[in-house]
Amino acid sequence: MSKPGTGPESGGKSGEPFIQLLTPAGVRVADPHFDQWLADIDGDRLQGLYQDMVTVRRIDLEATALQRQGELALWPPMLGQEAAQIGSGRALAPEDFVFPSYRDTGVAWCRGAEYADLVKVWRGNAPSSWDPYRLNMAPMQIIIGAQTLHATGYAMAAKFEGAETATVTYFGDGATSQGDMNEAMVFAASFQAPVLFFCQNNQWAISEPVRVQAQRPIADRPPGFGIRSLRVDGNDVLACLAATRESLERVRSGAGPCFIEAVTYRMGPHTTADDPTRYRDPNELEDWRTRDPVDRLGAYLQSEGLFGEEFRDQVRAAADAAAAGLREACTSLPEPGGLEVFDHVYSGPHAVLERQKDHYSRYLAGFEAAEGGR
Amino acid sequence: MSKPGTGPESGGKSGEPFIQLLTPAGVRVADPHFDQWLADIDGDRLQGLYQDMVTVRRIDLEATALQRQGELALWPPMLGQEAAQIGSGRALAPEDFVFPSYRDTGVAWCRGAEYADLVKVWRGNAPSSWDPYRLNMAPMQIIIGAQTLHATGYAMAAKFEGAETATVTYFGDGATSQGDMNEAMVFAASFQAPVLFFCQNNQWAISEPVRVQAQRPIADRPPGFGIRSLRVDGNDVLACLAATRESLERVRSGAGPCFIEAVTYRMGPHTTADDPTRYRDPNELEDWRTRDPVDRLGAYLQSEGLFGEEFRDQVRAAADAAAAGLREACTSLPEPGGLEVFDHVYSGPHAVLERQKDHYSRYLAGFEAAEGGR
Amino acid sequence: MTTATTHMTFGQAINAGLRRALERDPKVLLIGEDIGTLGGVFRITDGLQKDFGAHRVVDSPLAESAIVGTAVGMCFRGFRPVCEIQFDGFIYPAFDQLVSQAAKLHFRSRGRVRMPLTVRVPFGGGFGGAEHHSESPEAYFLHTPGLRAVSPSNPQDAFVMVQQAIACDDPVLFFEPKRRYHVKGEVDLEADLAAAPPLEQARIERPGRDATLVAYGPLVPTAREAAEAAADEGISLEVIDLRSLSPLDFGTVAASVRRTGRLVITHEASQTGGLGAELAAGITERCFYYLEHAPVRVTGFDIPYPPARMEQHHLPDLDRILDGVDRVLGRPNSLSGLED
Amino acid sequence: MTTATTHMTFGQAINAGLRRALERDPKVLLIGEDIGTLGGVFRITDGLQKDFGAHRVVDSPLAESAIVGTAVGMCFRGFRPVCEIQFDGFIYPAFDQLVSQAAKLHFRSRGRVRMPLTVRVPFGGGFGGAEHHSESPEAYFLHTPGLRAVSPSNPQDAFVMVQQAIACDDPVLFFEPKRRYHVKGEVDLEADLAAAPPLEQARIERPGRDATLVAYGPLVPTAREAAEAAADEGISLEVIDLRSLSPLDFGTVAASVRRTGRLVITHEASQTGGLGAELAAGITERCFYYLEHAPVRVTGFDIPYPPARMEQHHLPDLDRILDGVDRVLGRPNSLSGLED
Ligand SMILES: Cc1ncc(C[n+]2csc(CCOP(=O)(O)OP(=O)(O)O)c2C)c(N)n1
Ligand SMILES: Cc1ncc(C[n+]2csc(CCOP(=O)(O)OP(=O)(O)O)c2C)c(N)n1
Ligand SMILES: [Mg+2]
Ligand SMILES: [Mg+2]
Repeated sequence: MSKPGTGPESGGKSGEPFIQLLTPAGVRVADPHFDQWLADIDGDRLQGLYQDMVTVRRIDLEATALQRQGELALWPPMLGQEAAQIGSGRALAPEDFVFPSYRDTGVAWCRGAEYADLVKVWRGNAPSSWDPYRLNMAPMQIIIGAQTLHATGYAMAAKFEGAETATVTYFGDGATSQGDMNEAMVFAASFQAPVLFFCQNNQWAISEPVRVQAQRPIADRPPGFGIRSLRVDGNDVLACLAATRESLERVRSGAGPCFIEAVTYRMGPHTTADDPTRYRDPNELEDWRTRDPVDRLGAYLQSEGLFGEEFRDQVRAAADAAAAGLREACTSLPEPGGLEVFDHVYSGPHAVLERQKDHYSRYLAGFEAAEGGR
Repeated sequence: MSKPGTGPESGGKSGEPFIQLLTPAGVRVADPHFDQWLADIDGDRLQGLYQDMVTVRRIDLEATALQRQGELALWPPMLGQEAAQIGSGRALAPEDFVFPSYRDTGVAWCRGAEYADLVKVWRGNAPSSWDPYRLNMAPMQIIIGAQTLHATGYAMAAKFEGAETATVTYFGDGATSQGDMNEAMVFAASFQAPVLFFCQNNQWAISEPVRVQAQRPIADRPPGFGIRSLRVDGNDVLACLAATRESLERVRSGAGPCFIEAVTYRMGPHTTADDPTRYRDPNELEDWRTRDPVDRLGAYLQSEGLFGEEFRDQVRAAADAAAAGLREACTSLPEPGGLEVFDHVYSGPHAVLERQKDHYSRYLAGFEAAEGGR
Repeated sequence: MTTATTHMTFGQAINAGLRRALERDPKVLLIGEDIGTLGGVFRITDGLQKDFGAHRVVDSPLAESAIVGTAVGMCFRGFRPVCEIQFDGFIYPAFDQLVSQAAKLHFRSRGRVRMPLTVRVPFGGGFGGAEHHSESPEAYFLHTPGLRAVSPSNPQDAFVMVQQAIACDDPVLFFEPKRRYHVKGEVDLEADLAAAPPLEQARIERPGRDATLVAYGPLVPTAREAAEAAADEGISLEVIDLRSLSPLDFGTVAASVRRTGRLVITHEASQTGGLGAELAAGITERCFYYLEHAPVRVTGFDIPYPPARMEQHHLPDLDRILDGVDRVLGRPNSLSGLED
Repeated sequence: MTTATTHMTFGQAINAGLRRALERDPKVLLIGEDIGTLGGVFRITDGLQKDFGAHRVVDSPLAESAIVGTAVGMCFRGFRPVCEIQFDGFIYPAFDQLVSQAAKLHFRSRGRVRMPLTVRVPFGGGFGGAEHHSESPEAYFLHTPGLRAVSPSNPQDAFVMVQQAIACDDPVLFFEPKRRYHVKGEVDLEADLAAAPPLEQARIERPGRDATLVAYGPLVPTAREAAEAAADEGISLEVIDLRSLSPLDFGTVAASVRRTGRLVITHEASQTGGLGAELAAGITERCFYYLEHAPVRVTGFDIPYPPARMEQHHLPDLDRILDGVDRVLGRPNSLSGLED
């Protein structure tokens, strides 16, 4: 274990230790325990992780641009959290089930989300995107912390069925203050539920630094509930991958719930509606830029001779294609129809709602007739 | 520190250490840190603690009898928790403010509650009892865990005012599972609120043993939130007194919130409506009887030559007087009037409610006229 | 066709219904505080953990948001969880999970994720309970799209409806009139669920001509008694047991009101914004030209549920219901001549 | 008497009102997520932490139950806390503290403990928000005895009413129509609170003869526009701004309906069990013999708040309100001839 470079971002006292396998400069640090979880990560896979990270960063930037251009109503950038999301996301098995938060674009990418899936909600076309049963991933959650209970319940059910699947839930540092998140730990511990709590401590909950939420590192909290906890460098994709794999293995083997605090940084605004210059020191951002998760892996690839021009061209092309795909998918989303609001409120007939729908469709018809008549 | 005698009651693995100053046999154990907090506890004071404990036990039994006789609708016995409540309650200063739970009869006694105050609610005469500003004690709370937030907010306010007062909240082992209780720890830590969380781990939440709520000792949880925590033998009145005094001193001095887990045992049913034989092993109760908090102090008094006949007579007389006082206060409570239901819903006029009150009073008048006419 | 019925209490009927559901579908799971070893503080789940195991009848930690929230997660995996909220007044910590999650996930997922969640809530007062133990929170859920809510008023309905609620693919709040748990009745344990009246259908408890008296849950027996007392005075009341609180069965009530021209609604919950408001407004919309008098509400007052020795001054009873009937019939009563 | 008014936005008016309250009483304290350094996601508390300090304008951890629950505790110590709930849809985690604690403590303590708590809730839709960001939860609180609820519809009211809410010794839900935050108006910053209309009083926004149109918060401007449009067709609508949602000012509305004989109510919240139900039922009780038509409700549908590109199909707008007016006047419209 090594120490993070700097101060108040740690969610407690500065310099709290965490798991780091790749230094900010891209130097590989050996770790007797976690290295075994990277045994299969050869050059190709390393390059794959890099391409993933660049691609999701590009998707994120493109979505931000789409918002600026009025194509999206809002976008929550994940800029800076690529290692946490790709590292953990690539550790998951397809049959694992994920309960994410709104900022987990990178995780959705790993789960195979289509371009339209990434923007549909933010364009305001639909209340959620992907098919949860195709991706094995629940709709993203906006109510802070609520999904941690869903994950725990899903894991309890899986355990009661005797399945060897893991459930993973993603949430932020701010979410750790919510009652639901703490109740989720109580239930997970009590039922030894096969769930992994993955906290992206990106140092901020909108304008509030993590010290408002936590006086100790977040990873210190789960052990008091009887939950095994790791603190990892969330800008180190290898540490995130190894720690998640290791934790998932424990979870699947029936050793009970696990918790990971990935120490990372939200390099962008909270959402495109936010203006971080109102509340945070620009030096802090500069400082974190020196620990950029993408550059870091790039430097390591370089040092390993895996960063040739051909590879870089391929990465660039993949990112360009993703950006173009995202834009195309976004702007060609069909407008929802007026009566769609009545769909799926219930799984079956509901007399009161049907009457409202009937009345509204008559109203719309009458209205259109009147408009047409003008 | 010494070890508790036995197993699964500890809220985690058996034999977790706790602070004990008086063994179950009544032998005084020296403690380099906590003894200083008992420097003023001379023979008189020891006898006073004993008399308190016997008196509240007697009150508790009398209330149970009153319930059996139909004078009370319900009663939640505190039998077995006398040391936790008297030890901590006698450590409080009058200006400290207490946010209790429903089972804290002993604490209310220490705060100066009158007999009627102890039973009014359970007779169904009033929604709460004492004047919170006379006792510096909030109405007892029934919603599990809710009062821990009130205490934290009160403490925050006191701190913002610059007052050197401590706020204490009482709750059970079951309450530690509630979101509110965990949020209270988050807020208390974040604002370094001068609040003491006093958990009476009486091993049971109605029919559920503490292991349903917690996989680790409850006292292990607060440190992860950045809260200083002690685990004490809750059947040892001296340990409870010393630990509470010590914690309150820290709290008042601005050192931040503290937490105490008092390991005790609910020797009776959850309430008079409960039948513990349905869910708990009678041997467990027998085992805990050997650690009875009252007998323990009695044995110590005996060994110190403080348990003479005169003293015992005095204690008996005090307990008899309390029982008689309680019964008298209970049975002479005036019946509430019919229109009282409309009082105090709001602090000022409320047109809709006044209309309802007006209608109902006309109804009552008409009804009485009709009844009278028969 | 002869059906042998069994004499049992309301509480036993729910127990029997839960047992059937557990037997029929391995995905049915019960979760709540004290429901396992103890069988619940009302013994409604008595014996079920013994027979189905601790993984089907689950004693949960003391946290209502988590009880509902984990059940929502179980629904994702195809389970049909049945949560018990120990008393009405303890449902509020779970409000967010009910209103923002259970109620919305089917809509949010465009029908891909089903929420066949049942939340059993012993509700209502009249038994001398302590604070938070006698509340009637149903209107909160009536106002929440995506939820359904029902309340049985007799053992037979309790037995059938709890199974229907569990079989329903939407989240259902199942309000159990706790002060009627000990009422006995005949229950047809072989009842064919498919042939039973649908969950969302009200029932005419007693036909009548002069006014329609609508009740649900704990006040249905009281309404029936009121109708008997009124009959002695020559007034013929049609008593309707709503059964479904959300959606309301306006069809059944409106048809009755079109016949009687008068509507009295009674519930224990406080009046303002209660179920009675919706029923009155909805029936006035549908039956305005049939109404001879404004619908009358006989309900709890707009006060926190009062202490036990005051509750008789809050709860509608036979006399207050009859007073409401007088009012709707324009018979002189305590409020006669009042302008508002 | 000349009063100089200041031109400012709705949001600025609330800010000015909060500032006054903070200046006037050292026991006033603001608490919520992001309200300090950032000044709130809507900048309603902009500059207040800078001027009053971090102990008067408190950035809280991310937990709504705790925001309200600690505020309840502060009330015990004589504080007058003002909580900000960041968006309407985030109030549900605080439901228990609001409904079981804030609402009941004055009653529970027999008047000994005051709960001068204000809970500011930016509410309503119409601005393209994401899920949970456009809700109208007011009916839940209307149904909760012990709480008050208000909603201003213009900057002047916003300025005065937020101060009145803070000065009120009961818990007040203060619903801010967030899509009107940028609307400008004249505000009399010297307004005498004692001389201002009481918090619980509705206001006749525009007098009229043919029908009474009741709105509150975000739909008041829409109702006014509807009245203007109707006037073009020769229909005279009396527009009432409720201002107080709990208690409802039945006196003002009933007096109007006795004149017009017709009532239309509009709100964004879903219909079933909404505020409109209570208003319709209560007015029907009080004005039955004056009513020419059943009260008409023009409201959001009984659906979860839909995504941004569908919201225009959920929210009442000018045309839907006018359609409701046609209905109440018996003019032929889309629903003419329908039996129910
Ligand atoms: C229950 C609830 N309260 C408030 C909000 C508003 N809100 C949205 S994101 C956010 C901050 C979340 O911070 P964190 O958990 O650290 O996640 P991050 O945004 O940093 O990824 C807040 C307060 C919400 N969505 N839900
Ligand atoms: C929110 C809430 N849920 C459930 C209950 C019902 N209930 C009353 S006491 C109790 C057990 C409490 O256990 P614990 O916190 O250990 O306190 P103890 O009764 O042992 O003193 C339960 C579940 C309640 N009062 N409040
Ligand atoms: Mg964050
Ligand atoms: Mg306990």
